[in-house]
Amino acid sequence: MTALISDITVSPRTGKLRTIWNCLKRDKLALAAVIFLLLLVIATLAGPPLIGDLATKLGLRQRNLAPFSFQHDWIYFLGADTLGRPIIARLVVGAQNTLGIAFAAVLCSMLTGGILGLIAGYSERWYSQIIQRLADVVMSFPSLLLALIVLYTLGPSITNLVIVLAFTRMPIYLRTTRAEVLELRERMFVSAAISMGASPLRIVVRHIAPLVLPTLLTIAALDFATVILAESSLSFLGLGIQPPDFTWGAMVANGRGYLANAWWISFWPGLVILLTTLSLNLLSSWARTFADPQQRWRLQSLRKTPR
Amino acid sequence: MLSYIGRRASHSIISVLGLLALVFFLTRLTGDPSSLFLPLDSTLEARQAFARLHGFDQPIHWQFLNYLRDLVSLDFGQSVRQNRSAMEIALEAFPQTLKLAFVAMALAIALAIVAGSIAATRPGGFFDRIVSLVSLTGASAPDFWIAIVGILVFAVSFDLLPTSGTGSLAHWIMPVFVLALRPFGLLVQVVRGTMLSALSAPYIKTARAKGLRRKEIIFGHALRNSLLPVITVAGDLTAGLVNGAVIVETVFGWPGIGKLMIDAIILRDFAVVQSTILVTATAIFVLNICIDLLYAVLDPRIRY
Amino acid sequence: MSPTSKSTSPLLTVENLTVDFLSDESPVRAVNAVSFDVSRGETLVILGESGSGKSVSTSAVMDLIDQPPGDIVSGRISFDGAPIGNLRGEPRRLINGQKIAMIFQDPLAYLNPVYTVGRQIVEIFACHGVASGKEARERSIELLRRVGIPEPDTRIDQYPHQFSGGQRQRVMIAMAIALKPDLLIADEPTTALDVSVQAQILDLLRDLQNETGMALILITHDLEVAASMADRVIVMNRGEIVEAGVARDVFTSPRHAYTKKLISALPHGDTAEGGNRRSTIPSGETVLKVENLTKEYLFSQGLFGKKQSFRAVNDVNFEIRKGETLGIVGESGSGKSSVARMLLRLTEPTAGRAIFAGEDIFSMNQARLLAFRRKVQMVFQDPYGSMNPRMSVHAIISEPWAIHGDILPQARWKDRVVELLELVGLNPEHVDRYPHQFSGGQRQRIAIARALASEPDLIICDEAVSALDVSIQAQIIDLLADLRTRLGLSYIFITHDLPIVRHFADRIVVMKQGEIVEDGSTSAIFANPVHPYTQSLLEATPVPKWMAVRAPRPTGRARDALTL
Amino acid sequence: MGKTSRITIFATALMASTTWAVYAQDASKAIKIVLPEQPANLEPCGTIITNVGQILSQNVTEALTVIDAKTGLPQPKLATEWTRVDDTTWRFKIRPGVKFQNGKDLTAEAVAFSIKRMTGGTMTCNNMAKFGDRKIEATPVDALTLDIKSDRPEPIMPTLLSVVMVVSPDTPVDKPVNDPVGTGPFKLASFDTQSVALERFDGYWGAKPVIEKANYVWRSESSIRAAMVETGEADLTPSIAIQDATNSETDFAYLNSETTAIRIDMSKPPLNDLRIRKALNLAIDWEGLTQLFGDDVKRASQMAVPGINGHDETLKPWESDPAQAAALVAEAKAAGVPVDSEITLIGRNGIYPNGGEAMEAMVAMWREAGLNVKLTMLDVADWIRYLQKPYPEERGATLLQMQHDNNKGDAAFTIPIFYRSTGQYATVSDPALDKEIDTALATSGEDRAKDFKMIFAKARNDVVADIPMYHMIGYTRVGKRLDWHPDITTNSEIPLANIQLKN
Repeated sequence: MTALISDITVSPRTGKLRTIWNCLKRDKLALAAVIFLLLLVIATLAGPPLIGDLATKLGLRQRNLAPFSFQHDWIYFLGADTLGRPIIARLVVGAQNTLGIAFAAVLCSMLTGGILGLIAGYSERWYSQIIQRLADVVMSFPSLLLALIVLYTLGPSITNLVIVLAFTRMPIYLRTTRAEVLELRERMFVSAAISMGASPLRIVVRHIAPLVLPTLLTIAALDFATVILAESSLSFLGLGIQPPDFTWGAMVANGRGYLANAWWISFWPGLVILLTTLSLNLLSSWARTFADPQQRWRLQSLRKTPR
Repeated sequence: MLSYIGRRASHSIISVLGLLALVFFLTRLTGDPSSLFLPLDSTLEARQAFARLHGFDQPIHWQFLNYLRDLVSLDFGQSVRQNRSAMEIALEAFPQTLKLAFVAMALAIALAIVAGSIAATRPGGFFDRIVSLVSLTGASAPDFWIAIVGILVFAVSFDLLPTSGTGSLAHWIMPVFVLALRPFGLLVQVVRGTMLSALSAPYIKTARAKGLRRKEIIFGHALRNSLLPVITVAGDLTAGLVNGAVIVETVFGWPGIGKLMIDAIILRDFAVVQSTILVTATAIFVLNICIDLLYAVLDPRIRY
Repeated sequence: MSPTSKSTSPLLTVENLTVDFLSDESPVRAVNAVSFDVSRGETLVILGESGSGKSVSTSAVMDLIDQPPGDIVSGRISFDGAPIGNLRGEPRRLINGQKIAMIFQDPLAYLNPVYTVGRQIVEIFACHGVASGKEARERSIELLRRVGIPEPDTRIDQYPHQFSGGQRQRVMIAMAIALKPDLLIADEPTTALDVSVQAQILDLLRDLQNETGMALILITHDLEVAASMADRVIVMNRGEIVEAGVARDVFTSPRHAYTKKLISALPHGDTAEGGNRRSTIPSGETVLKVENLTKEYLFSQGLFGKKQSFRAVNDVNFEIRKGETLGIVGESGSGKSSVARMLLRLTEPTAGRAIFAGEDIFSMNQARLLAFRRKVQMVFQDPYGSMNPRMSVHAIISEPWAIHGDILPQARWKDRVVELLELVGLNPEHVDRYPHQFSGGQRQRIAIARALASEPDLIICDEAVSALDVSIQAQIIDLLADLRTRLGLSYIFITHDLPIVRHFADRIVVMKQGEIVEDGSTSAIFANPVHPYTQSLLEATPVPKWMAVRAPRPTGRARDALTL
Repeated sequence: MGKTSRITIFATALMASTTWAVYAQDASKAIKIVLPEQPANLEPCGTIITNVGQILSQNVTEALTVIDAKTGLPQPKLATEWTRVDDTTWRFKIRPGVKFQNGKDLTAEAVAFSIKRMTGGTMTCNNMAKFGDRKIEATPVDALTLDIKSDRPEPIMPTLLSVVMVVSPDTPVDKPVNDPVGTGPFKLASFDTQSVALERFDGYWGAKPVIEKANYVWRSESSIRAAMVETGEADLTPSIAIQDATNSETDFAYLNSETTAIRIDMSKPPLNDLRIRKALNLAIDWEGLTQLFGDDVKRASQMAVPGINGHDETLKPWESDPAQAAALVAEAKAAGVPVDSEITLIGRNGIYPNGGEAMEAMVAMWREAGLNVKLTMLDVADWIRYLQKPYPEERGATLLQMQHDNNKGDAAFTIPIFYRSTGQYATVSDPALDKEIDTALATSGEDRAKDFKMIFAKARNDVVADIPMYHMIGYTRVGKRLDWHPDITTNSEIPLANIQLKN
């Protein structure tokens, strides 16, 4: 049926952004997710200068201050943590690390996994085999062990945490890319390019990679959520980010001991993690629908012909 | 088919051996275990004696050769901390994790298939929205957080379930639930997505033209065809679960291999680390081969 | 079921059907105020090119349009006098499968890949409560036998992918006639099939109709198929019926301009030697000489099975001269595309030589190969598939220059792309568009422009017009012929459709099962085909029904013996 | 069986098991104890490891002596009396009529075997650490008399022997065991990956304990341990975090013999300057920091807890005086000390509850005082490299978070390690101090305590090699049906015989 429509509508580009916006408006959940993520990005970028050193300033006399109290400054509205630091300030500053780590890790794993996948998929040489075995090894290599090894040998730092997270997520991209390449390389336009004399490098870079990218980006959105959660699990086991640096995950992990009597310490960071990952999941689910020509109409305002 | 399994198995063996070698060398980069096994105030001589006793004083390549030699005779080494064969310890813990992972995955897959299929029949409908939101919310919260809150609510406040441990059926409920939450959330999305595309596949049109009942179309034709991607994702998640039950095992005091591994890692009980990785990696490779075979069962077009 | 009892009143009536497809902008009208009817024992052909809305109207009859995005704006559909347009659920099941059945263009996609064909046939008996278990299976085997599947009792347990294209369509037909429906709707049932197979399927449909007296609605874009089957014809264009009437009248004296255009585009429309597009330049020196070209595939059966070999191309020889067009004709599996792929070194040959400009293509090193690939270009069957969907027209056409740095300095690319677009008859303003924004014919023009960009001596066209509508086919062939004259090109034109090359190729090579069975000048082959296979190819061209009624086709049974 | 009925049965079974699980703990004489960590093994030679000692010590295995929690002095256990024969020899009288759990009699021979097993070097024995580099040798005199010789004068031999668990002579000499056989009131019933079970030993020489069975399980989360005792799933947990100790009826604080401190690496500038070291102590807002550990903790002025022979009660902890700290820093800076160079505070993950937060807080306070301190939190194995000699070459100026446990009654288990130049953790290298320490160690009686006090005072006032923080408090949660209170030994042992049941 859609084949029919696509043949009929040879529409010029009527503002791609506009189409996206129109489709977004139709899915209220996805719209809410986008708004939340935008606010988050703004807060992450603009917040820290406003907050200054409030996030690290001790207030030992207001330890575990309960939330929703109007007697203190607004910054204490969500309460204070175990060292009396305002949770709002910690959330905003922690967002930088949390999102930064997740972004860097996802980017690194996507790039390395993608490149290795392109090689493993397109080449039939011996190193293709090596890459695949490597992916197997990485897949079954416990991320916790890796975290510990890196923590020990390279020392605790955000960069090293990114390495750990990127490394463990890498095989997903590698395998997906390889599978896509195996399919794409049989496509006619690749044959066409070969017949024109294009080099393997050109084919991979110009013809195959741009088509793999959308798939990888969809995975990346989901992975972003996974990485945030994985990072918090590492913190729970004491293998994640180390003080004085902190992330939302570390905040949840550190506050877990207080769940019974000062729930807010781990509740608020847990909530923002939940909302962030939820937003990303909703958005990527929306994007899948949007990208699928068979399903995209679900996101469009369908105006019927009046009868 | 047989040759395919053989090829896969040989690939897996290569990978496992590579993994073991990698783990062997990398773990030994993480410091001398003797200071961890002995009390903090023990003397340097005592620590050297300990290292000598367990061969940690030898050059690392010698240690590795010894390890390989022992491996050939199926000796996986002794746990320095537990005074027992490391493999024995790993094999004792593994079934506990396997049971838990199996039940959690079975539950997650079954529920996801039901919920995802129903959601896909009315996309954008009320049920679809609720299922998406609930499943994704469950998959979006840190698991240890859910586990601890669960204990505080269901075990302490309401006194409905035991806090932790093993034993009765009731002990299973919370660990299984927590472990199943994330796979369920992700699988619902996968099932829903593949069902949606399966429902717009040409053969569904044929089925409708044949006058099949709606139920037969959805569960007989569409679902069967959307199982393949679901299996792929479920397989990956299961592999992750075998490795990643650490949190649940730690919180609920479940004596599984995840907890064993993390303890061994933190305390540098190298033989146990090696054995647990050997066991879990083998399990993952067997799982992958099983999944490939399952593909062939589910899709007659796939032949190896 | 007597075919005559109700013959006076139509079995199915569609009145004033209008269907929209909703999208973000205003709704797209797929079918506009369409009315038609069909009676028992009658064959109605709905003729139209892609996008004409011909499938939509019948989908509406069977309630196969998803609403939304589909939207039935108006229309009354009645079957046997009762309205069925709004039937859903159980009442609908009394119609679908039982009273009306449907078969589709691409049986591989329309059969569920994970179930045996047996299961899918038995299902019909079971879900309509007609038969179950052993009985249903027996009846299914019987059906398969009826539609001409050999060894039906073993093949019933096989999966769709284990059947050939023609057999799959037979299975579809078996499913459709299982409950002896009153009306069978066949939506492009033969489009993806070879001509010989096409004829068999059409015969089968005709025979079945004669047996059961059912009404048949045949949807097709193929005028010959339409002519060979139709009692009555309706011609659709852009969602509307432009002409309707008794088949003979419509074909012999079309009234509407669109119908006239369609019929004139038919390559077999005139059998006279005039109006051909063959080369006018006398043949020059040899451009390419192919000697003993052979491709052998090895595969092993089972775990310990011996390696078996299969010759896809077996000892093929031909040559082509400057300014000449060589047609390579054969059905699927004849090895014709393998020849093309080998000539471009997309696959490596097992044996043989191909001399191009004094050098063997198969022993070129990377540098020589690069130079060679500049001089020989290929135009593929599916223009959409052969272009990277993420590249703009500019990027697509200028790619040869990016690969071969010495053709054209980058500063001149833009102008040259415009020139080439004009050369192939496209609007140069469209350089920044993407392939999906063009129609099939336009895309093939882009592909030709790309092929011309590297200023080749030889262009290999692999089924270059097969996927296009008839009227577009003619345009593209005209373009190719024109370019040959102007640029002195040589073509290898590979096709399964013998008539297409009639007016274009100078010489024709007919291939079957990897071997050349006949070659010669075009006029010689058409005038006096020697090999039986060539004869059967020519014969397989359907004969209009009104001509065949008096003389039943004698070849029907003989052709069934042909392996599918 | 229909689908529905099967589901019903399943549900019923589920509910039945639920109720069963919750009320499993009946009022019998079996108790369940939940520990923070799984004991890796049950080797009696490793009872100084908390989770091994808490199960085995005084329950399965006993030593010749036992330390009195209040006085820090050794009391008779398997030995009834002892005398110092000469400078290097002690003579012990073994309690008669004592049987091992396998029926064997306790003899001087058996005790000598246990000592030899520990000191022989054929297996790794954690408890040996308490002996440092001392060499001892046991010789039976008769069936119930034992001479123990040391390579140097050893005034506190009876104290030292409280860590030597006496095991059956059937125990392998060269291999650690997981099925210890001792003389204690309980014997090991089972040990698997989920629990350890002890049963009352009826042939015990002393008073019969009330408890008949004890089951040990382990959960790493404090809140879950607390929850288990609260819901009645367990009867006792020896350790919960301060924030979980919210119920004054069940939760008891006890001084747990641990002393927390920050060690200053005195060899690296600017930490080699006394003013800076004093400033480090003065800059801390002690009152605020105390909030992290609860009101029950005691500020420490020295590395040994009260009750330890040698602890100086009169020694004052450092006061909080940020102004003076800043002044000292300024003064040092004026004198050319590179006060701006970076100092690394090395913390250890999970060293004690709220340890990480405390480090973060202290760093913030030091920064206020104008010192450039950076926090690095390390995993145990990594941290140990900085704790123990030989220290890493490339370490720079470091402060080290640490915790010292002395529950053995004598400052000899503390002072030489920290303040003698050969000490395992020492950063001090002062020959004069070494000499004073050697003298103190060889002294006995009143003078011994006086000498130790002098050394502690010197360390606090003149050397300032560390920043003593707190004598720590542990919290236990004790189920309502038990009558038991923790004391300073709880960190190393939980004698089941001392537990009474209410009603």
